[in-house]
Amino acid sequence: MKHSFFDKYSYINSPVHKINPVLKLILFLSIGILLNIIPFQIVTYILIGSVTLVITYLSKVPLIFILKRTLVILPFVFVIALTNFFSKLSESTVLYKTFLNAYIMITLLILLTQTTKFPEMLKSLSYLRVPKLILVLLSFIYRYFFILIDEAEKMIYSAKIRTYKRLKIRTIGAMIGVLFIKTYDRSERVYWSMLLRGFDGKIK
Amino acid sequence: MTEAIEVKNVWYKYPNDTLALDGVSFFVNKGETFGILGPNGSGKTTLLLCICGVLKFQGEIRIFGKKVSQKNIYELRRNIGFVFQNPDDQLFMPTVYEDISFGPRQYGIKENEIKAIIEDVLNKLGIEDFKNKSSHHLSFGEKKKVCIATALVLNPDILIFDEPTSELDPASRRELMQIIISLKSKKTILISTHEPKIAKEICDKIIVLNKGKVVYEGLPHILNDQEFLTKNRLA
Amino acid sequence: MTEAIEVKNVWYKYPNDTLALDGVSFFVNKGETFGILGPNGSGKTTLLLCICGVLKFQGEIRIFGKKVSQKNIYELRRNIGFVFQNPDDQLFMPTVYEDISFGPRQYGIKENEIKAIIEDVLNKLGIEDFKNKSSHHLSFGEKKKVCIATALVLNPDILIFDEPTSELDPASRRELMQIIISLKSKKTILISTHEPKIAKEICDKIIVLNKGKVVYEGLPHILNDQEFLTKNRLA
Amino acid sequence: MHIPDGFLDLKTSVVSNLISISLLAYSIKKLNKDTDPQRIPLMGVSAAFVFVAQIISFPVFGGTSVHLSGGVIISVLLGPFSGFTIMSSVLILQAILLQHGGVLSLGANILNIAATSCFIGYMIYRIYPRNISAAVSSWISTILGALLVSAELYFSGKIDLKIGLISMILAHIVSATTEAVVTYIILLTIDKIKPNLRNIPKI
Repeated sequence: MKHSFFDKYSYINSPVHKINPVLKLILFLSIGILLNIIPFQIVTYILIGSVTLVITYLSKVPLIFILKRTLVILPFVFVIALTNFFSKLSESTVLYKTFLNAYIMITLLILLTQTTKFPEMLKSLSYLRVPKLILVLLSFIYRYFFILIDEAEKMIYSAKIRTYKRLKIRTIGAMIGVLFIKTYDRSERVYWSMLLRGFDGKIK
Repeated sequence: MTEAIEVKNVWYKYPNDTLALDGVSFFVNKGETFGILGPNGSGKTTLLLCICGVLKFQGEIRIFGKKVSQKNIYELRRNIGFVFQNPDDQLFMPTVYEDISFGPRQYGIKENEIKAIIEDVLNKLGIEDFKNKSSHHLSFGEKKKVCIATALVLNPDILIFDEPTSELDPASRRELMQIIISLKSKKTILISTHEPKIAKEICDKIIVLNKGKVVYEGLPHILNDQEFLTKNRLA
Repeated sequence: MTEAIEVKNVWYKYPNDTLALDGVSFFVNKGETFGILGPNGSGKTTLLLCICGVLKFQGEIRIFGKKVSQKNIYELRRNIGFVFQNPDDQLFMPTVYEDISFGPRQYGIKENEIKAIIEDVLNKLGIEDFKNKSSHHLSFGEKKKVCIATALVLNPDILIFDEPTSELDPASRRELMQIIISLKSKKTILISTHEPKIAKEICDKIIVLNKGKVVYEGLPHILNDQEFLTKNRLA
Repeated sequence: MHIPDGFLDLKTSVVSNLISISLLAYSIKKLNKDTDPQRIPLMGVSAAFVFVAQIISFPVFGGTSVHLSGGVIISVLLGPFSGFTIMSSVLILQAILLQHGGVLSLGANILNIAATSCFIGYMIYRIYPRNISAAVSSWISTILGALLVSAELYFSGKIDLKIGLISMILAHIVSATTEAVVTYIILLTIDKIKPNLRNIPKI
């Protein structure tokens, strides 16, 4: 089965893709901090909002893809709206400001990751002194995610072919147990392959 | 009605938007042993999973005249036994017995009946000692037989084998082919493979898939045509 | 010294106490293409992993006269390129380039040298476009070629292929065999397989393993003996 | 459960990031002292395993589904520091690739999801190290995580503490229960098929 890559739009070309990923990451963090500090003013938000829109346009990442992914902030907006509705503690500007901040930040984060190839992202993280072990784990996830999801998916198909009901928690739980056993066996074979290429406990 | 499986203009797109099946149509008569040939990545497994209604395709598939849909999946799947290419993908329960009884239990068959059926199936395949073992500790060929048992246990009319001989040594391969041949007269069998030899040996009719399209449909005699095989990466 | 690999009375037990190798002895001359035949589960992969000192065996193995031990394993392995049966076990880095450079980096070779070697190896295998791709984007046959590149990059004298043709369709299999044949004159090659056909095609000498024991050692002509093949589950 | 960027104020972000970074630095130091080279690929593939296990959905009543978090299970199998490092890597990748959780809020998410299950959850499990305790500690650490989320949002001045706590706990009762049941089943399955996997050194 062929799954779409998480960073699938990072393989297209646009001016935003060409910006140094470290710079993009620093810009992203600065905007995040800035949005936290500045007081709530319509003008500032119109400005930052339009900059975000321009970057979105330049990046060629499809708008519908971005809109879908921004939905993850809604549950949190809901909890805050609930507070707003039931108690007089918070003012409505807190709700608006939080919503706008969150929306801008998630859009920028989508743009950041969809315009940077994952191997490049890893390089910038290592430039920013992220520990080697974390980088190794990140690259293993990136490499083996699709292989393990394939194994999991096939077990689910195999169960589905033998039933007409929704799978029980017990069945899926057992599958995850089996998946861990496969994970262990796989890690052993990967370890051998690393040994055979000179691995001595430290990845150089 | 003599058509066991009818596939009409079936399309399937992978999640990454590449086309896996590109308007596939064919039919399998009842009692036939039907081969789906094609190189790696031609869409064979995807097609088989669509036929069982596990993947959501566009187009129409009928099993014994009944359209495959989410509504009638209960009766349709009960009539299909599926043997995966890699047994490790198919077996997910702690013991062989639990794996084989998974299907019957889902369909509400009583425990003592299940026990009798499983004894019978295991006996026929000559693997009764495995019952309480974990399939994780069996050899590849043994696991494959357990998979066949999980497919046979509900006595379905249609059996589907995905690359049945892959990774098997010659002796185990021959043994497996014997099992399939012994089932030939009782079941409608669908086999996917990239080995023309196997198709020539047991298939009554074949289709050849290439990049998700049917490039040949008919008798297996085309598999003697070297030029055709080379063009479709089968030789 | 013309012996590239010498295996003397090697024993190996799996963690669950079953015997995988039961006093295996043989030798491979320098420049030879040597086949290890046997059915699934006969101990072929285990034997190959013992030769590289990955599994802790009992007995003695010598590589170019030097005894394999925990002390010198690091330098001995540098002279061995290993191609796993399943490429997904061998390729674990985010891009093909990083996967191939893993070995040279571990041995402290300089980045610009590594770059030149990799260009060269990829060119020879005709896969220079793969360099910045993730192996996830490649087909099974393409991944297999990348594995060969990871084995060739340190220019070892010994190459080991574990079931090189398993799961490949006929066209990809032929391509892979071509690559192995092109390396035959330059390297000592060790191939494990359950296909007598492959051994007949390229091996100068073979052993046949069955249940962890060597049941034949010599020229591959024995593989025309139907009775021998049947007895050892190779036909 | 993953807090996106924009919901926490600066002080809460800074404090939670500092705590998480110190915990992570300490864990990595512990792991680097370990001499078994096999731990690196084992942790690597296990991290992918957690990532996948979190995507598989479990049907619960009313046609909805919940997902596993996996912190307790991975710590029980590999040890708390390995578990914490794996969970943190998974959270980092989820933030930068899937936008589940943000970057400035990463520290808070590591605290809520990884620290609760890998450290507190593991400690509870160690009191009486049986499969059933792993289930109980999964339940407790999931609820604890929910409490932390509300506390962080409260300190950021976004919500009323009472309303936050009630809604967060209600929202997590089902997933905490599923987490507990599934953790138990996973351990049971491993014990039945390959019991020696329970002997991996716990670091």
